[in-house]
Amino acid sequence: MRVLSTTKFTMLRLVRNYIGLLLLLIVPIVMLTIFSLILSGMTNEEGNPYFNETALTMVLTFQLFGGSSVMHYLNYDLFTLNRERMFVAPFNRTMYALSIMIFGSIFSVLLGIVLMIYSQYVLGMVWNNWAWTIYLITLMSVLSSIVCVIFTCVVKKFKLAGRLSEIYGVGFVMLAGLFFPMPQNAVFDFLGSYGNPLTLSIGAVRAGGNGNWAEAWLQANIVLAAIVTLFLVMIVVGRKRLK
Amino acid sequence: MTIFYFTLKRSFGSLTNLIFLTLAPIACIFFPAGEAWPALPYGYQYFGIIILFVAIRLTQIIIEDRARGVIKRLSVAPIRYFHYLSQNLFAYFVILILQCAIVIVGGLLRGQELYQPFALFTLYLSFSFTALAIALAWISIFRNKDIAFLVYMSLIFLMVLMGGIMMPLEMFPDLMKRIAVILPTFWFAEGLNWVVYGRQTSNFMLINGVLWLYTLVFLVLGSTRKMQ
Amino acid sequence: MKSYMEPARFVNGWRLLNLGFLTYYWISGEFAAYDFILLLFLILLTSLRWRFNLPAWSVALDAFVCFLYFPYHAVSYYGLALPIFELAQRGKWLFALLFFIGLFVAPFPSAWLFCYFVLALFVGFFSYAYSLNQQQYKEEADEQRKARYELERVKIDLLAAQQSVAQQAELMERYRMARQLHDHLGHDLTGAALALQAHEYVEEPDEAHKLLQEVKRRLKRSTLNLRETVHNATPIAPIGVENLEYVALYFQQVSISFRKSGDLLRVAAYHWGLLEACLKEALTNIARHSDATKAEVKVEAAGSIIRLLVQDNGTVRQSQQPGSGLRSLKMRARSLGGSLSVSGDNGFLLVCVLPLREEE
Amino acid sequence: MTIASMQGVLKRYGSYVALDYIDLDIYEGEIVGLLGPNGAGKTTLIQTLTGMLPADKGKISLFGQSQNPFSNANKEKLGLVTQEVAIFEELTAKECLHFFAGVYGLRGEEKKRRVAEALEFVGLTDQADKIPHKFSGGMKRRLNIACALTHRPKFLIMDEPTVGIDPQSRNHILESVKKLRDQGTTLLYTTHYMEEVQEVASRVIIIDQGQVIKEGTVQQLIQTIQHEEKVKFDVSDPDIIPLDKLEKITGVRQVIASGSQITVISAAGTGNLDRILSVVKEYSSVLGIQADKPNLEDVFLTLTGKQLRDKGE
Repeated sequence: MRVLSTTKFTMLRLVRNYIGLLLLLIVPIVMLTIFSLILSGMTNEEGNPYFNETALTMVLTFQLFGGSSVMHYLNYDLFTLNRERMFVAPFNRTMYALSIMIFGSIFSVLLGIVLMIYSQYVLGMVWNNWAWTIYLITLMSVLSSIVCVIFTCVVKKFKLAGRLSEIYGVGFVMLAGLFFPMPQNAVFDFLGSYGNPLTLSIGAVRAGGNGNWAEAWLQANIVLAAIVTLFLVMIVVGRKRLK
Repeated sequence: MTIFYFTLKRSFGSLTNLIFLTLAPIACIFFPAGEAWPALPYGYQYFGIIILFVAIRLTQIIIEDRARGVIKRLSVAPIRYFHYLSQNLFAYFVILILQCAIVIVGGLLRGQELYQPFALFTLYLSFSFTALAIALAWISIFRNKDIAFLVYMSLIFLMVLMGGIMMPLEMFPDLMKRIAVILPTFWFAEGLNWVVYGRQTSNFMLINGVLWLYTLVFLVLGSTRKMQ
Repeated sequence: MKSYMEPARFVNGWRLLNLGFLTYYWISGEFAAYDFILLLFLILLTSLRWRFNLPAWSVALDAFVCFLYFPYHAVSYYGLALPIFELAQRGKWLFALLFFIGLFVAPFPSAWLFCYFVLALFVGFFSYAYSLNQQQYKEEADEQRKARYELERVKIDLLAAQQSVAQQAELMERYRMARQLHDHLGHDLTGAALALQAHEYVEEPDEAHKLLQEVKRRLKRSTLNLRETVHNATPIAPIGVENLEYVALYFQQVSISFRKSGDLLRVAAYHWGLLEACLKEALTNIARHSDATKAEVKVEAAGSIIRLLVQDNGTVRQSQQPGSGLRSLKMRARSLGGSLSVSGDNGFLLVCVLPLREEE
Repeated sequence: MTIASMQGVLKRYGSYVALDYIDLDIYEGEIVGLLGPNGAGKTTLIQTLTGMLPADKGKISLFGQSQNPFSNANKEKLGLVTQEVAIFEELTAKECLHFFAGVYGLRGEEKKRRVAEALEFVGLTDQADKIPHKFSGGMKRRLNIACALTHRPKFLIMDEPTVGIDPQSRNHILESVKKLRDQGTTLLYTTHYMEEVQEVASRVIIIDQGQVIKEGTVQQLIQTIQHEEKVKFDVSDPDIIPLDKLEKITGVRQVIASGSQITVISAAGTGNLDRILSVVKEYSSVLGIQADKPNLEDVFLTLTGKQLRDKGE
């Protein structure tokens, strides 16, 4: 497995990508801290701290952007600067692409877990169900990676692909109604609930916390289904592009 | 006026910029109104954020000039750095004025409740210049425009959040409320509040004055000539 | 001196700290939002000072703004520390004392305020003295450099003069030897040759024998003369390239490969003197600073130049500033119309090139 | 007349001395090649000479003025071709030129004429209305040069104008440099490429560690190190040439035969080559001759033991 020998370096690249770390780790940490300061002592109707909800949203929201580094590496290694070198190298490029994707996702999940740890042990909030939350984080991060890979493969201009991935992230946050309420009609309702991975995963964690496991699994599985579908799409477009 | 003219031309040069510069304010017009908060429609509450983004986007030209060596070239030309800077800033300001005008006029045409449109326009203008000055100071620290932009994005988010544009300040604990005052975004939010509830013109003048003070400070900080 | 030790940074750092403190004080106190404008003014003035060199009287603006805010909140009293610092930092600390009046006006216990003022005064005065000293040192260093360059120029002239003297001496010595050879050997040898020629024509054996005796005597004398002349002229110490080889051979610390090529006899003695000094300096340098195990020494005479190259296989990056030894060697090389260059980028490398005189 | 001169100029970055009491004169009408390895102080020298950086000590004069050498009047006579390709990628070639012409105070018809002239000069007239984004490296470099020509500078500084371009464009640029010289422009030319300097420069200044270590015409510099000539002959019958006879010719140091090629190393001097050639011709016909003469690169290497260019550059 020649691809395996590259994984160490993929990981190193991710860890040393300081700008990425700044945006996906430091910024959320600062924001969590600020939110915890702002919302300290406030509770919602059920008596849970308001901050819990926010922290959950934040952790999952940042997963939406987790695919960007995967995208950059893929573009750099397989489509632009390193393209020729990789092309003549005697190893399986599809597997390499996949390994970048997997490690990018794992890294993103790790960042998410760091955020959870930070909010629990420093900011003093309590995560009800770690395993279930991490599962959802993983789903979100994989989804984001897949979406980004699809963008990279489908759109010729990388800059445009980058913009699209930002729109994917910001768009779903907006559609979830986190900035301001969305207009009330069927399309926006759907995109603000079952058509939105962010709301779905938030809903799944929330339902899991309330003990409503049927609902929780339903919502999580919708995300999973989206992942499976998009994964197939990704393989089709990816093969086309890698040839 | 060569530099002014060409800065305008370059700002509208690329398609993405064109879309960004025209669509962003137009989109703002169509944002819905909030229920309890904010009193202004969301688009008008959040237009400050857009101004901040537009400002850093526009000032990219300066950082590009620096990276490409145009500044070096100009420093050998019979022209002072002050001219270069002022004409650039003037061009950006013209663009921002246009955007503000689009937002206000569009809102009036669409029948959005803007309370005191003229005051709102003034506030936007003042804040535009503050945003430009901040962006100018910001890019003077960086060499790479992408990094400058990305880091600034997170900074904007924090400023906006802590300054009370995204969440009402009343929710904040005392300490946060006091820290908020340091940020220019707080004064912008104050201004928005005044547009809705304010009566005393002197207060509004004061708010604008503070924004102009910020502008001066950041202009001074950002006006250093850097070659690389 | 490292750049973070520059007094300007120190001053700006203090200004920043000061503003930071005022902001902190403002946040922690119970002051109205609009009072923050005072701080903004102070920040503006300070940033102007950072960017431009404002005149000392501009502190009146700070003081005035603070004064306006006296009735409203305590930060304005602490704000006076800024003008105090600025004045002290410009050496006008007596004027700075004026602002201590604020202590008596303050409507609150002013012990901490006093402390703060004194601190500002002290730091300001300290940076004043610091920058003054630094200025002075810089001037002094510049003067010294200038003086050194002038000295070096004089040295070049002297060395050139010395070189011409050496050249003269060599010529004179050559002339002396020529004359000696001519005077003594020449006469005897000519005499002997003539006697031999005569010998061919002489019939009488006695006469012939006498002539041969004469030839023998003359040749003997000229041999003696020759031996003496040569003996006087031959130096006992190793000279020229041998000397260089000798130096390289007896160098203990690293193993040295010595190579020479070209017509080394054309190299004048004063060249050898410089080359030997260069080699010694280079080897000392290698021994002292390098982790090298091997060194290569090449002496090449080719066409119109002689070139000495010393290169070691060390890996330690050496500092760029040449020591005084190397500097004076550089001067000497330059005075001979050649050049000496040293680099520490990739092991130690010394190259000395000297022009050879055309054959007269 | 001196166009530009530096006297005892000292420039420090903190403790690091970048220019160490530099003395330098550039006279009207000459092309001065400025050489030096990376970090020798070339860029600092140009930046202080053009007033981008203030000098710590010393006197700089431009166009005979040392009181205020960087006045606008003087700057109008000065041109700089930057090391970076300092053009706008969003604007067309023509617009780029209009921008810089405007900065230099040209207006109206005259501006149009000068821009057209500059485009013509660098051979980009056909591409005038295209965006330089899609230009080749060489075309960008040429446009970069044109940007400094619209105001017809009397003194033009070219800082590595030919980095990373194709030979064709390079030749074009070198031709332009010669044309400029013929028009009476004084040039200061820095580059890593020796061949260029050898081709165009009338005088060469070599700097290292912030000091001028050698200056003179290309010929003078080469003569300081020229000591032997290496001549390679391609001959039809290498076997019958008596090598020992060649070796006996005065001045010949070494004769090497390999295949059909005979290499003769001899002392530099007139007539050597002639004598060798006549001997070779006696026995065989000569198919080709190749003589390696030392170049500036060798001068530099001999003086400092350093390569002028890092390997691979």
